[in-house]
Amino acid sequence: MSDVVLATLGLSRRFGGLMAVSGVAIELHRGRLHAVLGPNGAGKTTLINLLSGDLAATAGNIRYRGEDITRCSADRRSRIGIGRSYQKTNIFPAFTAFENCRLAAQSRAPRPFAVFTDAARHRPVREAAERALDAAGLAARGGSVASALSHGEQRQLEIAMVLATAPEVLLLDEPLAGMGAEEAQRMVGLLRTLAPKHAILLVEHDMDAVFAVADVITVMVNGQVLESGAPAQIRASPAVRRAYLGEADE
Amino acid sequence: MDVYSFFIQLLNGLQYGLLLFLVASGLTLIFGIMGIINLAHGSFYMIGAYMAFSLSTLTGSLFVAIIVGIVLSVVLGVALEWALFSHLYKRDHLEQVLLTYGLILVFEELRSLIVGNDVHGVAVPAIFNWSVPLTETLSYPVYRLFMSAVCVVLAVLLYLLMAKTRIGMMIRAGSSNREMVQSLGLNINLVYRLVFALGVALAAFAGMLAAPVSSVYPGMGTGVLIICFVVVVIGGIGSIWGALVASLLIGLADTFGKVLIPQAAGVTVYVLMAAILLWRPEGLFRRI
Amino acid sequence: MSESMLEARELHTYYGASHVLHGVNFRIDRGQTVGLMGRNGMGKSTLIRSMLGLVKPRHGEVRVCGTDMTGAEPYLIARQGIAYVPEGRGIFPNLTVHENLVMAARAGPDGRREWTQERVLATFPRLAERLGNGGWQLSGGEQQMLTIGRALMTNPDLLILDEATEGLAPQIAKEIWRIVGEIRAHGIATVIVDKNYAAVTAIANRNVILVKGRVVFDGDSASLLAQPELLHRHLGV
Amino acid sequence: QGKLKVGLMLPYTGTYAALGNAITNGFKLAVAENGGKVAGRDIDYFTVDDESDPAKAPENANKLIKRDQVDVLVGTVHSGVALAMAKVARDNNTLLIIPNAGADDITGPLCAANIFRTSFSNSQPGIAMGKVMAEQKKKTAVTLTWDYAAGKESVGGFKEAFEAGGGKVVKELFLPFPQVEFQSYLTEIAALKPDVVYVFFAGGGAVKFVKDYAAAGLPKTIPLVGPGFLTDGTLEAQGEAAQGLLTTLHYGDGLKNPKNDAFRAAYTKAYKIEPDVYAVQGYDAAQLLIVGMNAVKGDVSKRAEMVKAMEGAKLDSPRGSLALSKGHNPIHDIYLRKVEGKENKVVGVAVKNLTDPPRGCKL
Amino acid sequence: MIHAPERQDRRKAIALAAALLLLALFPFAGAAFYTELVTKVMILAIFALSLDVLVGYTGLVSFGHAAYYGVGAYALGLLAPPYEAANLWLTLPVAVGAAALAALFVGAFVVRVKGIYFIMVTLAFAQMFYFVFHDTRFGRGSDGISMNFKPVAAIGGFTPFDLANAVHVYYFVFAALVLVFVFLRVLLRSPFGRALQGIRSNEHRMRSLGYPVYWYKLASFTVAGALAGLAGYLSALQFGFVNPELLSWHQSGNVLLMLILGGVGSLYGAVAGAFAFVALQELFSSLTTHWQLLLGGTIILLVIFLPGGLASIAGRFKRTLVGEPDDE
Ligand SMILES: Nc1ncnc2c1ncn2[C@@H]1O[C@H](COP(=O)(O)OP(=O)(O)OP(=O)(O)O)[C@@H](O)[C@H]1O
Ligand SMILES: Nc1ncnc2c1ncn2[C@@H]1O[C@H](COP(=O)(O)OP(=O)(O)OP(=O)(O)O)[C@@H](O)[C@H]1O
Ligand SMILES: [Mg+2]
Ligand SMILES: [Mg+2]
Repeated sequence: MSDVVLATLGLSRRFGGLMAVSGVAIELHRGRLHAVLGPNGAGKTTLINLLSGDLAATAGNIRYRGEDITRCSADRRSRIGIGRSYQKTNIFPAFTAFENCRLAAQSRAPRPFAVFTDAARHRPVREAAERALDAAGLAARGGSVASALSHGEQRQLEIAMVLATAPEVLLLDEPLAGMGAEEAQRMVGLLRTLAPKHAILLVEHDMDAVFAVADVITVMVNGQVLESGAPAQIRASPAVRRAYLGEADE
Repeated sequence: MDVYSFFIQLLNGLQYGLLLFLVASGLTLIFGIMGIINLAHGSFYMIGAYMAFSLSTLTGSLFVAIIVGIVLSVVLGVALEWALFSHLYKRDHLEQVLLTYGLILVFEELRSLIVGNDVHGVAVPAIFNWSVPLTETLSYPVYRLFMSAVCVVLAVLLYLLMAKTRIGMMIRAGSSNREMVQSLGLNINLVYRLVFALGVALAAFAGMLAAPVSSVYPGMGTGVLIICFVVVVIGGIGSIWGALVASLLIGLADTFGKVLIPQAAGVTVYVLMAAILLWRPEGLFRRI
Repeated sequence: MSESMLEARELHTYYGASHVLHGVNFRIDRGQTVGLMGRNGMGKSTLIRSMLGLVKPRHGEVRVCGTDMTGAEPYLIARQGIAYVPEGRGIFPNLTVHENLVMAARAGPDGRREWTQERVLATFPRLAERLGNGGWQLSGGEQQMLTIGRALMTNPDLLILDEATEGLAPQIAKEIWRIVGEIRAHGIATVIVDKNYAAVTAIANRNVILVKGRVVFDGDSASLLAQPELLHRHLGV
Repeated sequence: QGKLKVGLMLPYTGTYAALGNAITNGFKLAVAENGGKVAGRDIDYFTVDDESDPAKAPENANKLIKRDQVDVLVGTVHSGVALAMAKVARDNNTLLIIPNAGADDITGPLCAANIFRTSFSNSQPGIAMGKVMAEQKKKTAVTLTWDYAAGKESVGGFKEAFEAGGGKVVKELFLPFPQVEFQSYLTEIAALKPDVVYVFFAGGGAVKFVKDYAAAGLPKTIPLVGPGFLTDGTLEAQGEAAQGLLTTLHYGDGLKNPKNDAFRAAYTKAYKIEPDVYAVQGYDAAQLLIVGMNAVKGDVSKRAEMVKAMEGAKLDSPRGSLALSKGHNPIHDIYLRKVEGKENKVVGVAVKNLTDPPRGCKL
Repeated sequence: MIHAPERQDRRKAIALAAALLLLALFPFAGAAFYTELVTKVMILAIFALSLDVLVGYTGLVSFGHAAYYGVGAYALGLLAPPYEAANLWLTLPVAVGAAALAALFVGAFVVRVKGIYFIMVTLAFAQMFYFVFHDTRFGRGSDGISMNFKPVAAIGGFTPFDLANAVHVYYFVFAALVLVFVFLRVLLRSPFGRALQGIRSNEHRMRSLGYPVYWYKLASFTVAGALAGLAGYLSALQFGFVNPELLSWHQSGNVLLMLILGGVGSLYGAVAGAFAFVALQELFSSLTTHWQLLLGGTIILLVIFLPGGLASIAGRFKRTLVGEPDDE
């Protein structure tokens, strides 16, 4: 299939005696939003860390557009188009929200090592940053220092920064966590508009949101894939209900 | 080198290493566990040594001097923490470096104002004032062996304190999130004050214990500080065991370096350090 | 008449130059469950932190169990029997799970020891499996469980949950709501900040809505649910 | 003629502060004995604390020469600082009198018409001790010192004289300055079993070495000797361990001559403490200056005449007689001293009128 | 309100021009000693600027920066032939290059670690260099090297200025300071400079945004080392003497002190800090021989009560006069 952007095979990560991720095979397609569900500690974040290069795999491989990137560094992966957000907010606390995004966008500028130009003058970078802020609903707070944003606003900024790097693959680790109901809705809308042109991997515990946007759902338990399929199939699966959604769920 | 000298040199190295450990353990306690960089640690060592001198002249007994000295250094530690260091927990390392750098200057000058710049000796307590003959020419002072034993005992106690007691947990928790410790209803300020005082007391104790063999002289604190830095760097910050292993390594490297490659004796420990960092950038052990 | 556990009177809090709380009055009585709601950045966490002494309010008064404790050290306030689960988790990454729990263990103000390590581990079996692991090695949800478990270990009279279900799987989130119900039965008060307003209103006696640092609603769940336009206007649902 | 500007560049803080003070006291005592004036001119002192830091030396010397425009510069203790001072003094052609620093080079290759020394050169005590040990029929020796110029020069002097007298230095040990962890060297010395050990240490290092040496039980079989600095000002701290040590220096306790008796009485009266060798050196620095000034009647611009008078000076020093060599270095008796109680008792003259060979001096 | 920053900018520009003019005319005041003193201060300012790149902009608190200063100085000391003058245009690039190389070597180790550990490792490596010069034959030992001749600035047969002349040295150093300042100013505003500041704030996120953090930090460490080497070279040139104390940790401590005096993370601050530091030193040492006590006490008070350095005084003053600005 030509639209597979990122694919893993037998991907595993061991922490001492614990297989946090074990033998996971997953495919991300352009234009498809792929949600990963699972109980706490199932290995979802670890999976994202493996894909983004924050952690090295102990076994298995990762292919990005046909190229093996299993041994690539995190920064290289980001440069070739794999962007991620963090479950635990990870921003530049001392900078303004805008500068956070500007730095993110700058990493895509043609010459990030450029030494003799004024960074603030670079139009395309500035515009990319503004677009990202706007998309995440933070346009009004661009001038605020990030550490002075409330928890929920910081979560929004977290997403804005990924957007600013204009990645092809988006790995989103609980983007809705900490956001209020309205912001969450807005984010769902954003995901919908992004989905057609990107390959998105979404880890989220907000079931309403997941079932509203996901094209494919994979459920992980104890590091392994329990089941994978269309939302309807997952919702109906007894194994998934038992392991994750809870017996009494609607 | 014949086997005999080899073993004596080995003993020299271990004994020197253990003394280093005594100073470095207090350093790693304050640095790694409380998260404060304290350059004045060497000054506490120096203060300890001068206390051993003044108090033992006054009281006539090193042991009495040590007991009084420990009390005084705890008081000093509490006072310093209250007046200065308690302002530093939220600041960045740069300011900690500078404040403690300022303290070094102050302590060094005060020392010169109060006790002058003379070199002093401290008598070895009578019960330890003898030597075990090793060869027909060389004998080994028993006091040095006693010092080593004290160091080993302290190492074990410190480890137990940090790793096994609730106080130890609180200290470590405080270095990562003071606010949260407070929210749990624990008085972290008090704990930190005491731990800081403990660190000061450890350094001063090392100074007092070492005073009879090292004698007491201006600038003795900085020399010790630097080598203890290397100990902590090699051992990994915040690790008591790391400090112990690194101290012994340095003691041995220094001793054998002087004998085997005298031309580069000053740099052997640094070469050792670079080699270890190349292999393990964060030191041999990290944290307890 | 019910006795006040924690109370804020006319609280004004600033962060540097920015004025975040504008004269907030807030009160929670012994045994009550109160939901605190509002959009992102409205001052919910600031209110909580001001009451707990973690931020110093510039004007106003904080009363704990009836005594004025404005500006008191946070640990003194906590010792009155208040446990806090902060937003964004506040575990000690350099301590193991076991140590995180043990160091918090404390009898309640009345000498109660209902929550022990065994009970916490029984409630969150996932933690039992990770007991010897360092805090930094836990998954997000596991950290959240640990924070809640640790708060319970202090056997509080008042539990403050700031976004405590963030990152928890639906099953576990449900477990949290069950625990809140259960401890309420034992007379323990709770303040809940959570984006799942349905779950909050279902369990809370009272709800308070904050908008830009001002209280715009304070009443019971029934009257809140009876005013959907309020919910829509202030919470966006 | 206005006041004579004298720049005192000496250590007033740090390890050598006591030495700096003693030198200053000695200098001022000599001036006071001369009626508080030099060749009829009052004196304006400019003092700078050199902190024994060679890195700051050029700047400090400049401060005195360029800012304060002193007529004569006096200093200092630390050899490194003195070398830097000598350089600045040469560049500016300022008269410099060195009251302590012993670096051989100052009166060797770096000697100059305007640079004088009233103390000693590092190799002098070493030469004297080497000669004494050779005379005592010691066959082998081991030397140990810090790896820096003063130590190497002292050991060099010892080796030269000892080997000239028929002995043999079997091993020269060095350790980095200012390390004081000696244990491995003691082990080494015990293994080599020489007839005598010559060491150069000062201050804290000297105290620690002497004590460690005694604690290792070595003095029983291998006597320890050294230059006077090994036991000067450190006996209090060394205590028992130092008893009986032989050292060589140009001064000592119990030295009997009328000048010394008068000097000691005056010094004790003026400063309420006993003088030491450093006070003597400071005293002689002033004496030398007075000789030069008197020869030109206080007119410092007559430099050549002044230098000539100073070169020819025969000073009546508390140490005995003091003359200057071609390189402007002292020619004086070196005494053999023995530690008795808290004193470095003079037990004899090791070498009379010792002048070290003026290597490399083109004066 | 809108115009405030512009007005501030204008005021800054005027102050800067005045300072430049003052420095440019200073030697004409004719006080030889003070000309040399200011030369020294300007050298220290270059040194402080170089460290600010690390501490203020990259967030790497190096406590061993004197090592590169010393390497630069020693490069001249070791290269200078004993009986003739060295050539400036040959030795200067070698000195800067040697310092850069030393920084590159150390940086390769140390930029992998963070926080307190970084501080300690940089110090330990600086001590290693210290002992290389202090204890080995190569470094000629603890007594240092004194150079008999100042380097000459001859290009072919033409000698544009005379480095034996203190006033010429002054202008040479002045030019170097201005060049370094402008260079850093441009550098730190460039995308590269911004990236360094990002690393200071959150290194991990920089990496996941696609920045090769290690290389950025290493580049920063090397540039800072090279500039420190330049300062060291100039100091050796001015005084004609080098010794291991140039690399001592006191030197590293002093330059950190200059930074905090002037305010970390501002190029003006670094320069002002160097002036303030020397002024304090001169002032205190003229008051008492125990001036280190005063200096130490000042440092302590400064850290506790004036965390932003001297630069923050104006702001504080304004705040106490006008009160906290309210956003309402
Ligand atoms: N440390 C701080 N410094 C400055 N301003 C802050 C700080 N923390 C929060 N603020 C500001 O105070 C306001 C209230 O923040 P608070 O964290 O109380 O909001 P919240 O209601 O808890 O929001 P959320 O639901 O996003 O957690 C926000 O506008 C935020 O930007
Ligand atoms: N560095 C580590 N060392 C040891 N164990 C780890 C480490 N990181 C994660 N783990 C463990 O691996 C398991 C999977 O963690 P992961 O963070 O991937 O879970 P998750 O699916 O994201 O859960 P959550 O929904 O709670 O965020 C957990 O049990 C966690 O404790
Ligand atoms: Mg996760
Ligand atoms: Mg909040």
